[in-house]
Amino acid sequence: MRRQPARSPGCLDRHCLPSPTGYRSGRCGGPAALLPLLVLTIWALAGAGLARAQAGASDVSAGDTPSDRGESITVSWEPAPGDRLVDGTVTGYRILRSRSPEGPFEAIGQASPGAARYDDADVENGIDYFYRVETLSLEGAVRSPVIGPAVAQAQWINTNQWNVFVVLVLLLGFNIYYIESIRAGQKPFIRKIAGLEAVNEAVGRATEMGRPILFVPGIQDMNDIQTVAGITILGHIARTVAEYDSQLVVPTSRALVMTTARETVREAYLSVGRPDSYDENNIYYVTDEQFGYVAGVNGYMVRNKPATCFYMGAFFAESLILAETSNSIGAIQVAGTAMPAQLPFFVAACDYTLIGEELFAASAYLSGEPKQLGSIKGQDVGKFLGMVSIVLGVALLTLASVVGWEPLVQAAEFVREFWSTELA
Amino acid sequence: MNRFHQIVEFVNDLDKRWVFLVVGLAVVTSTIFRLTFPEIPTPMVRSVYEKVESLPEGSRVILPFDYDPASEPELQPMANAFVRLCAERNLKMYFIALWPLGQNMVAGVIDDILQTEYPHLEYGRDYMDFGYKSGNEGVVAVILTDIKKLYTTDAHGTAIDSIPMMAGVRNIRGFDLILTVSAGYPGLKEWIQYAGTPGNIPVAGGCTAVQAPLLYPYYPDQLVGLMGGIKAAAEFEALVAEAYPKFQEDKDRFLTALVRMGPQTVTHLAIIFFIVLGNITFQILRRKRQQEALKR
Amino acid sequence: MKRTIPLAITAIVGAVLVIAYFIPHPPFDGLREDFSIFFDIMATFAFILGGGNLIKMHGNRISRREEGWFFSLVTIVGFLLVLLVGLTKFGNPDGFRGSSVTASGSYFDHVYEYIFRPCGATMFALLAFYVASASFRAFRARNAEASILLLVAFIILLGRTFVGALLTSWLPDSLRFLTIPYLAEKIMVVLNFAGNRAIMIGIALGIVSTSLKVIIGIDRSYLGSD
Amino acid sequence: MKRALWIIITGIIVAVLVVRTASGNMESPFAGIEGFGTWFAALLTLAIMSFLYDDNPLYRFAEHLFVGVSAAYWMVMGFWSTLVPNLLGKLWPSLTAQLFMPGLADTTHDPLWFMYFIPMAFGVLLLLRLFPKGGHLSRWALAFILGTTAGLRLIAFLTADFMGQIRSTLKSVAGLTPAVLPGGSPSFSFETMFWDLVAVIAIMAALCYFYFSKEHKGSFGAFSRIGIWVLMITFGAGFGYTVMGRIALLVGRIEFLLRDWLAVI
Repeated sequence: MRRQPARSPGCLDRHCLPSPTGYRSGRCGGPAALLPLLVLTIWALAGAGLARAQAGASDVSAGDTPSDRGESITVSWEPAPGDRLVDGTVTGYRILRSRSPEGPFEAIGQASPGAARYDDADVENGIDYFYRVETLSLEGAVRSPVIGPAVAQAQWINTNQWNVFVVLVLLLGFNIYYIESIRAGQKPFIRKIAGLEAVNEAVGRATEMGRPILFVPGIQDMNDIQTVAGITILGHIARTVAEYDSQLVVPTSRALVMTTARETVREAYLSVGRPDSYDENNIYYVTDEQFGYVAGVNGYMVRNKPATCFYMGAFFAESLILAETSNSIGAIQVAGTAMPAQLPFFVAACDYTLIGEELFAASAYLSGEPKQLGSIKGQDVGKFLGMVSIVLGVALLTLASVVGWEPLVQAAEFVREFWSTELA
Repeated sequence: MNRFHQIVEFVNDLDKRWVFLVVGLAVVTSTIFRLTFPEIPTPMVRSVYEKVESLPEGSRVILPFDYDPASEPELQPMANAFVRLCAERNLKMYFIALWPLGQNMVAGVIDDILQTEYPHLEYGRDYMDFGYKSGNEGVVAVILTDIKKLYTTDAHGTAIDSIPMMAGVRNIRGFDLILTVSAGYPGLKEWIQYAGTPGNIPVAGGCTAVQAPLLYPYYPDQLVGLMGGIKAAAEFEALVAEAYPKFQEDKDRFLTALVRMGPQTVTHLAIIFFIVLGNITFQILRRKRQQEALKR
Repeated sequence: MKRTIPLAITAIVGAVLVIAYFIPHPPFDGLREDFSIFFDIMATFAFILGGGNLIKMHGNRISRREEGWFFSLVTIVGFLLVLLVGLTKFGNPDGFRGSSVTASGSYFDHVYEYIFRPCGATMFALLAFYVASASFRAFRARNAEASILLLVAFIILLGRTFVGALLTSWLPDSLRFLTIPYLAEKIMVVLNFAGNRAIMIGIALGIVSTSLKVIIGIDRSYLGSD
Repeated sequence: MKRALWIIITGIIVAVLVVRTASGNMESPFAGIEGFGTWFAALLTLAIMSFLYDDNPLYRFAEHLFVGVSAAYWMVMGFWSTLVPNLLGKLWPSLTAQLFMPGLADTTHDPLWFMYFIPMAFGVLLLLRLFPKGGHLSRWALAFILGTTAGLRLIAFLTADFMGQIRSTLKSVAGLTPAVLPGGSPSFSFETMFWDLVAVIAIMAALCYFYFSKEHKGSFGAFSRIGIWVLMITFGAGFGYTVMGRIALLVGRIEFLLRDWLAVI
């Protein structure tokens, strides 16, 4: 897919084109009410012939692009009468700019037919600029009067993102509320998660067999939250292992993960009072290369035959290579990842799989700290919010598309806009 | 425990290495022998083919090539097949590109296919290239009414008026088919919206496998047929090869998509075979276990 | 005390980066990008820890003459040679300062072309074998869920070959919705999409909650003990 | 017996290779770096594939070589593509240009260049764990990293995945395709409506499966059961669909062996 040059991403592509398949957006300055108007205009002009289409863009204005770091001025206009879907004559709009109202004006960019706005991102803050919009059509070019001065400046608050802020505050609020309520002594109900129960069982089995336990924390670095969740689960497994006094081996694909895993496992051994059993050589770095890492871990598996393999973190194509190799040595396998593309392979090849969100729930559950359970409850409230929005939004949109009653259409459009996050 | 159940038991827990061996042999042999299979065209592919076949000799077809080298592996086979079929049918081909690099793709098929394989076809009489013009769907909307307002020359700078096959052509309204190869925006969708439907011109074409689902809703009302990715290209090649047997002689040249599907198909069938096998043995053993449990 | 400072660092950095999303004014506007780069830089520092550990581990095996010590020698020699060739841009066509380390024709490029790439690509290609063995083993109708998994995978696999179309091509057009190509398409486009969407929404919520726990200092197992 | 068989097979393969090379049908391993490289790459390819049978010294060699080489490879890349341009180049641009990158045109400081002392300081702290007493200081570096990760990912997933995915789900399920031309009337399709509705229900059911703090019993339990089925369909489809790409990778390797090395196709 190609992004069109000289258009503000997101906004124009999605909303401001008089697209036959979408409504016009309220946010980009073209209220939904304009669509019928546009249709009327086209009807009216259809009979008038091409002579009338000579007129160019009207109502041209220019001003600072809101909610940005400055260095951008937005030029907007009403599309020319000849700018329409069928038998259109307009081929585009050329934007001209000058530092003085007298000119000289130089062309700085072009917008497609159907566009009603152009963001000039090649300006400095605090300087006066003047603009003209030249409508290019098959009948020739028409220039608008000079508009200006316009000045770009930086803002402190991005008001375009108010909806993200609302959702953020809601989610964080619920999370903190439930964490605090557990701290105050409430006990939440958490349903059974199959993969979770298997963790202790799998550790026990390895101990009985006297064979090592392999923990693979994924192949991503500490900048992936999945790795963080995986390491938290590693902490729990390490505590159990330390109690049983069996061997835990953690090969990592990133040096930082190795470092963090060592801290976590050492802490776990310490917390059950067995600091002497901890051997940092069992947590080692292999290589950053995805398939080099897999080659190394595969080699470890077939030579040392661990009884249990955990995969907790971010995985890519290596998921199935690891799972099939470890299956061939008869190991019990528990996987957990939030990589949607790899879940099918873990589900097919492993004994237990923590699916997506379950990985994070498990990390909270196994952390051993009751208050972390509050975050699971917080996640659920988020889901509830999402589900309600989906039902409400789909119902509104469906009704609106059938009935077409304007307030309904606008309400539906509002729900949809509320969940839109593309930067305008 | 009879012999039959022993065999079933063995197959049920078949060593992985047998599976590996079968997959390996499947890929190696089908790669060496360039195996191809009788692809069964899906209705959407068949209707593209039948539409082109049904056009009388000399019909005007506009071929927008809206893709670039990034999607070449997926789209080139179908672009080649389109051009070959049009050349075989003696249709007049008008190439055009809404993507800047699309005109390189057009130049590619003109060099590699039309000039090499069909030297009797003449530029300007049998085919021509408008080249690339910026403006996306704007270009489409304009040439629907008046080509010469936007194009005074072709891609090589020759005046439109001096090109024989442009004589009497004012816009693309009178064309018989829009046959696109498209990798995104602008592409097939824009040709439907801004030319096909308003101008009542049949639109058919191909796109990448990922995009195909987004375009399905236009079929069959506004879109004659749609081809998604390399598999559809293989089906199309199969149809063409059936009608024009000479294409079967040099598979590597004419049937690239079919050849690429060869190892894929064999291995898929091998995997399907193993799944079926595993389930048969699994059911037999399960029944046996149930019977034994009843006896006890 | 030993824990307070790290917890404060995490909280401040995390909170500032969240808030920076809503502030377009410099210096906050580029902060999130800057900190991504900071992470990369620190990860590069960590290479010293990783590489040091690699040498230490394999060096130990060699010095103790453990089983397979020869292979450890291969690792160390390969590691040091490539490090040397890469850091000095040994054999680069335009010398040390002239060209990129991966310039074609350089020794580093040869290492990539003749060792790194074939090994990586072959490991990746092993997946073709493993999808087959996993299908054979896992796709069995054990219970309702496994049967659905099996059935869907079967339809999709069939739909990717000519056999899928062949099997149901005799159906009249009015029963088009039963043909394998049609089913395969709807499964992919409607249900696969829907399932993945639900998974992604869940994951996003999990990540929001986990990040929050890290920022407010509840999830801190990485901090070790006092 | 088994051993003899292996020796015979290996002998035959070697003989064929020697004959083919000597007769000029395939490139000699002594024909410059390219010939040697191709042979080496081909043998590594075979060595790794031999793992499918079982672990063996050939695989072990390839594995250990790959681990060592690739670890160094990424370190070198990290040095040249991150450390030099993004740290040294920001802090001491003219010196960096002189030493490493004469191509660096702009040798002036960025306005906020001193910020880059932050990752350097924390990077050094990280290395302090190499010294017995520096362990706890290196935790400051980990704390910085965890804070960065949490701050960046929280917003990224909230907007792109949570809000973005909900936004994409919000569609009319009336089965109406808007008219192409303004003023025209929309067309209705039962099929579209049916599948749009199925999609919404499937998403809701799958989301219910992920609901943790409510017991999955009664009608809620039944609905979340449908959610499990949706997930199973998703996984089955994902698995089946990916197979093709994996085979393409193997075909790529086989073609390398047969064409670039053995030159038989």
